[in-house]
Amino acid sequence: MAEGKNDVKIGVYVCHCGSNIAGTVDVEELTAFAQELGSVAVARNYKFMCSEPGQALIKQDIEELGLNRVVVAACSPRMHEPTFRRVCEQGGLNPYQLHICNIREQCSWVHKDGATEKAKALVSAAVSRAYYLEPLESREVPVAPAVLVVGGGIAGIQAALKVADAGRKVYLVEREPSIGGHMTQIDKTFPTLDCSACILTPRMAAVKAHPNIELMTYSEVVGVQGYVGNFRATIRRKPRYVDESLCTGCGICQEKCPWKAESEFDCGLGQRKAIYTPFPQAVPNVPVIDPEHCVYFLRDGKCGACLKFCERGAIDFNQTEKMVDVEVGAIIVATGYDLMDPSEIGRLGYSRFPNVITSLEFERLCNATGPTGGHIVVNGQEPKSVAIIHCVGSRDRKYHEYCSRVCCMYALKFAHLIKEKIEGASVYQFYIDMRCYGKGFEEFYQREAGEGVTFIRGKPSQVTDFAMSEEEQGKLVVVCENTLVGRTLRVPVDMVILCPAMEARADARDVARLFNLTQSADGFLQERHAKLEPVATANDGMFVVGCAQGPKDIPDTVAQALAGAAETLALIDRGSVELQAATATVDETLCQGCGRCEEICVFHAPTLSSDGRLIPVSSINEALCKGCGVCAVACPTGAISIRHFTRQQILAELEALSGVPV
Amino acid sequence: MNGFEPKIVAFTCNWCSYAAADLAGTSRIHYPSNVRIIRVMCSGMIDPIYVLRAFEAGFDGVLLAGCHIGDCHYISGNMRAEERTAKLRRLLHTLGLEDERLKLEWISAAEGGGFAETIKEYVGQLKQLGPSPLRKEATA
Amino acid sequence: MKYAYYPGCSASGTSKEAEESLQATMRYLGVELTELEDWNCCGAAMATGVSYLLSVALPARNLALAERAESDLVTGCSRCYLNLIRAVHYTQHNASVREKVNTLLAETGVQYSGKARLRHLLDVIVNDVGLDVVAERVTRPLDGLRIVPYYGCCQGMWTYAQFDSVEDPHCFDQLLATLGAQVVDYPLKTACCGGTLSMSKRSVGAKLIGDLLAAAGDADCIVTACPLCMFNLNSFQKEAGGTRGTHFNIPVLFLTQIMGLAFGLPEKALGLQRNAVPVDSLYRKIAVGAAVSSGEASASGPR
Amino acid sequence: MGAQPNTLERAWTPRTLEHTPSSTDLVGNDFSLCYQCGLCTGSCRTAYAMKYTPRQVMNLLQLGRTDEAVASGSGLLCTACYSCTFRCPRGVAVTDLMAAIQRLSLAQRHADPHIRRFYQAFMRTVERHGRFHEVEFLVRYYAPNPLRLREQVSVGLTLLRKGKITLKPPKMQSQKAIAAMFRKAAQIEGRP
Repeated sequence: MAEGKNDVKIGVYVCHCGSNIAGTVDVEELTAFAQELGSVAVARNYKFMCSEPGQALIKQDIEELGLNRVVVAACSPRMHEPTFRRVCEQGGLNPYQLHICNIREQCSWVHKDGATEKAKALVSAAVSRAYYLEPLESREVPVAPAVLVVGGGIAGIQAALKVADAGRKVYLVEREPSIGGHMTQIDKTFPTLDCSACILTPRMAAVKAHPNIELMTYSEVVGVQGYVGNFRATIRRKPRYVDESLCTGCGICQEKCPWKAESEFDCGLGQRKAIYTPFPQAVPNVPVIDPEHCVYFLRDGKCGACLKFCERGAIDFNQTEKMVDVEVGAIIVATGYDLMDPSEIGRLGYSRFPNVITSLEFERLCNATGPTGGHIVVNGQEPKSVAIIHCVGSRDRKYHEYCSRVCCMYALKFAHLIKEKIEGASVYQFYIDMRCYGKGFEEFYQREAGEGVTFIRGKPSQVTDFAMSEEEQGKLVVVCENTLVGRTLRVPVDMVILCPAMEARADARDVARLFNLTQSADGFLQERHAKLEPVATANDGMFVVGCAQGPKDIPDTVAQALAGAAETLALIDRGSVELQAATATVDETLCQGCGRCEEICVFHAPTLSSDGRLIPVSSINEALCKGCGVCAVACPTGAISIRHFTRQQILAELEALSGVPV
Repeated sequence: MNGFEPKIVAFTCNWCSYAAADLAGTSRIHYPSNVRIIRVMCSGMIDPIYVLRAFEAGFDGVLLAGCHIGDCHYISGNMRAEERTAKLRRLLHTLGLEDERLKLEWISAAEGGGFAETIKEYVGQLKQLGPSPLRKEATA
Repeated sequence: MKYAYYPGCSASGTSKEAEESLQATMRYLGVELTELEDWNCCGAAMATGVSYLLSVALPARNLALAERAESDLVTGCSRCYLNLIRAVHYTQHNASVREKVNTLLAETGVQYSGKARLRHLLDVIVNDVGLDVVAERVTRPLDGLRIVPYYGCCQGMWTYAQFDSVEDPHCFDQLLATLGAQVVDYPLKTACCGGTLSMSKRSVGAKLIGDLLAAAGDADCIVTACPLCMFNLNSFQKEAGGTRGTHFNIPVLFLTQIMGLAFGLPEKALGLQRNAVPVDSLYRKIAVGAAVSSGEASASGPR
Repeated sequence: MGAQPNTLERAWTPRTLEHTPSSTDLVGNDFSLCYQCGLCTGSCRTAYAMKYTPRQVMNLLQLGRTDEAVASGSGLLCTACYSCTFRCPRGVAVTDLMAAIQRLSLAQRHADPHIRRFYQAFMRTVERHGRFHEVEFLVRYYAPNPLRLREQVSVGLTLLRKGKITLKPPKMQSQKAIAAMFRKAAQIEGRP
């Protein structure tokens, strides 16, 4: 430190916080105690330190007494540290020469006896730490004025459009051949029953048309470097074998292609060609060739029908995958969800009986663009009775503890659609609790009850084709306790619809690793704060929206998407970001260049560089450093220390704490 | 033990455990005043030196608290802390200190009650254990 | 392959045939079973009705014995298996139970630390011996026999053994298919036979058994993986028929009995003469089947 | 935290559930987590014969009305097949709780004397020999009214004819030790 011992002038400010602190801690005694501590120039107490007059008091002392350290003994630093840092700054003192001593949350509120003694200990510790505080400069770096949106479902689409409308460049990356996501597979949307495609496809078109959006479908982000404001993402563009710039989407190639495969879009209920667009309104309306099924690839050179018939010559079998790098200031992760595979739950007979289907499969059956043209048929006939089983894998410790939040509502929607399409069909809802919490949801529930849907409260134990009576012959029987009566029921039906849990993407872990995000216990990507930071993540500049963060319906997804857009805009429109000041520093004279820091840092902040030196030394990229201190502890020579949390500072605090008896 | 009051220092990470201690406060959940909290940014920041020095300085117990595994604000700092604590324990053992004297707990920001419980429990444990051998030396 | 073997009470009594056939077939397959020395009753379904601790400690003692003998413990009785695996699981996951149980075991001079691994006979046959080997040893394929594989409810705890799907197990079906039998898809394959209700609460027990037998339809026989189930399904066909105004007369065999038949072991060695419901009908069928198929059976033999 | 005792603690008071594991002795969760979905009942083959289905029993426990559950005798029909426990979405140890109810019913006079004697006869036999012994069991079971032995005659005779049951009891070395184990358990669980 430049200044000698006596140059350190510490001011201690004890807050009464009304009676919150003063009620338990003897503030006068505490102040007197502080006054006697070394290097303390002044110690005062006041009713509310955070109030205007309280702040003025501190400013005044800094100016008049030339304080160069300030200790505020009050509430938690998580509460008012920013406030008092500002105060110091206004008083002409470096904001980092402030130390907050938490004598409310961690003292006066949790102790009766010994509160004052503890407060003393905490204050003396704060003072000795403050002694070693050093001024820090927080630096600013410019922000790349573009946003990367990962995932082209409804969340990604909405976020991209909003950012683009604000005049910012957007890169929208989608893994599949077309954007649209799960929502494109859905028939109607609850509770308004408007057609999913009708509300979605215009948005998809808008994305394609938007001058500020660069759309990359059939592509995946494979690498991310950099830090908030300055990310560089590497995107792998899989070969389409069709030239996007030439193709007009006339569809002749699909028409002529003789080779078929199961349609992923129709959940395997229908077929598609080897060259295909997943669905008619696909965006971009450019097909892809699936080498798994294209005979040109399988038996080299045979066929090539598409090649022959494409007038534009857009077919290009020699395409190879391309890597593209983009520079963005912020990233929105909207990678969506997977539907749980209910065959895991053997007793429900999913993969065993063809007329036991999942909710998504039913959406396709119901959908006019679906494999049956919107006619609900299984085993070649219209079911006259349908059982809908809720909470399949949701609210179940053996699979997923959480509630998937949408099933109750779409189950009601299904009931409506079935009754609408099949004259006199009976529908049974097997539920545990009906959760219709959203706007217009409860009304929809009532309406369905009115339509003569049967509600059976109970979790079915089995779906079997084992008939125990005449009426059960040739039917599926759902076995379940009617818990409201307390008797076991056997309900024979023609079709069973399972409502499987929405679960985190199978590759959620890889995505988390790729973008340096955390996952919550349920596997979904984790937001920074459940309430106040719903779309921000632990990684500055990265945001997670939609079902990637947890199960939710379309309205909630869109709301999050727009929140994500707002967050990214707020970030890049600022033009620059302030970097965390309490970062790691390397004492080059001590560094032995072992590289331990480089290995251990998950943010890749430290790097070994030996320009001209015999042994390389570590240097910290402060833009990347989060100041977690993992490297400092790992450093075998103690060359690395964390600003504002130096060993000296913490040990000083520790020593002082031990000084005052319990 | 005739009225022995153990001295405990707790190193808590800023994001979870320190917040938990604050929550205990805002929810007015009382716990023994034997504990002194030092705030660090991450449990991965806690240098073994601190722990050793704490015992040297006569603390009877040291509590290291961080976010639950998977919740670390810095992705994996708490895992580092876990590894180090294991190593540290062996060292303390050779110094003749009981394992219980060094405690590692994951306490999330939501677990105010949990924090208080941990402290109560720990104080009880240490009372059973009696003063740290090193403390006797320190005071002697 | 060497294992400590736990016969259990019903296998050594009411279901002797299970025990006899088990010994014979295992010998034939080269599986070495040494009877667990000084084993005791696992408490069946009764212990829980009297004492929670005994319901864990009784089976635990046998595990402790196996632990002392330093070998894996195999049992052919699903009910015993359930109690044993339950003891493994409970002592593993609950310190207070482990402690109490060990204080009880101390009375008998043993302790259980959870080392001994527990195996179900079916597990051993399917995974250790292997179906390929079983196939090789078949000399009298059960061609044309329509067999119901009855796993029994004690599957429920197999989840801790982790060797087959609990909700919809298949290893037994595969085994029977390997023997050349035509396996009937049995909807109640894991439904409970009622255990001792057949004795303690006849009205209920008989109904459960009745449902099981009825579900077997016109199959040639039922094969169980548990001597207790076997005893129930065999011994109460009259009462069971009574509950639904029909008469049942379907042979019920233990899995090693049917295996023994396919291996061409002598009927006596398999205790087939002891089965409550005579099994002669099966002999005829197999004899016929064998005559027809023996030719290609050897030709298409794995060797 | 733990301000007033939760339903569990109330239900486990010695008066209501003696000779039963304390909540901490159960592997799996206690009934307070049950959300009454009925999967246990749906999976239960004997529920049809019970006054209260397994789910209802869980509910009675939650309400602290254990005695009512005990009196219903539902526990006596549990075959301990563990399907409910295995499937329970909340991880409740349903089977063990049914067993607890069963123990209480059996400990009471008004329990179905037939079933009651059945359990006691079985366990007594095991206590004496360390293993099960059919003949001694049947004797103990039917001692009070030998006429009912008729029920088992057909079965018994087949067993004898087929040489499956013998009159001489099984022999094992540690019989005494097993008996001691029984006594210890009774002592720990505070049973007469």
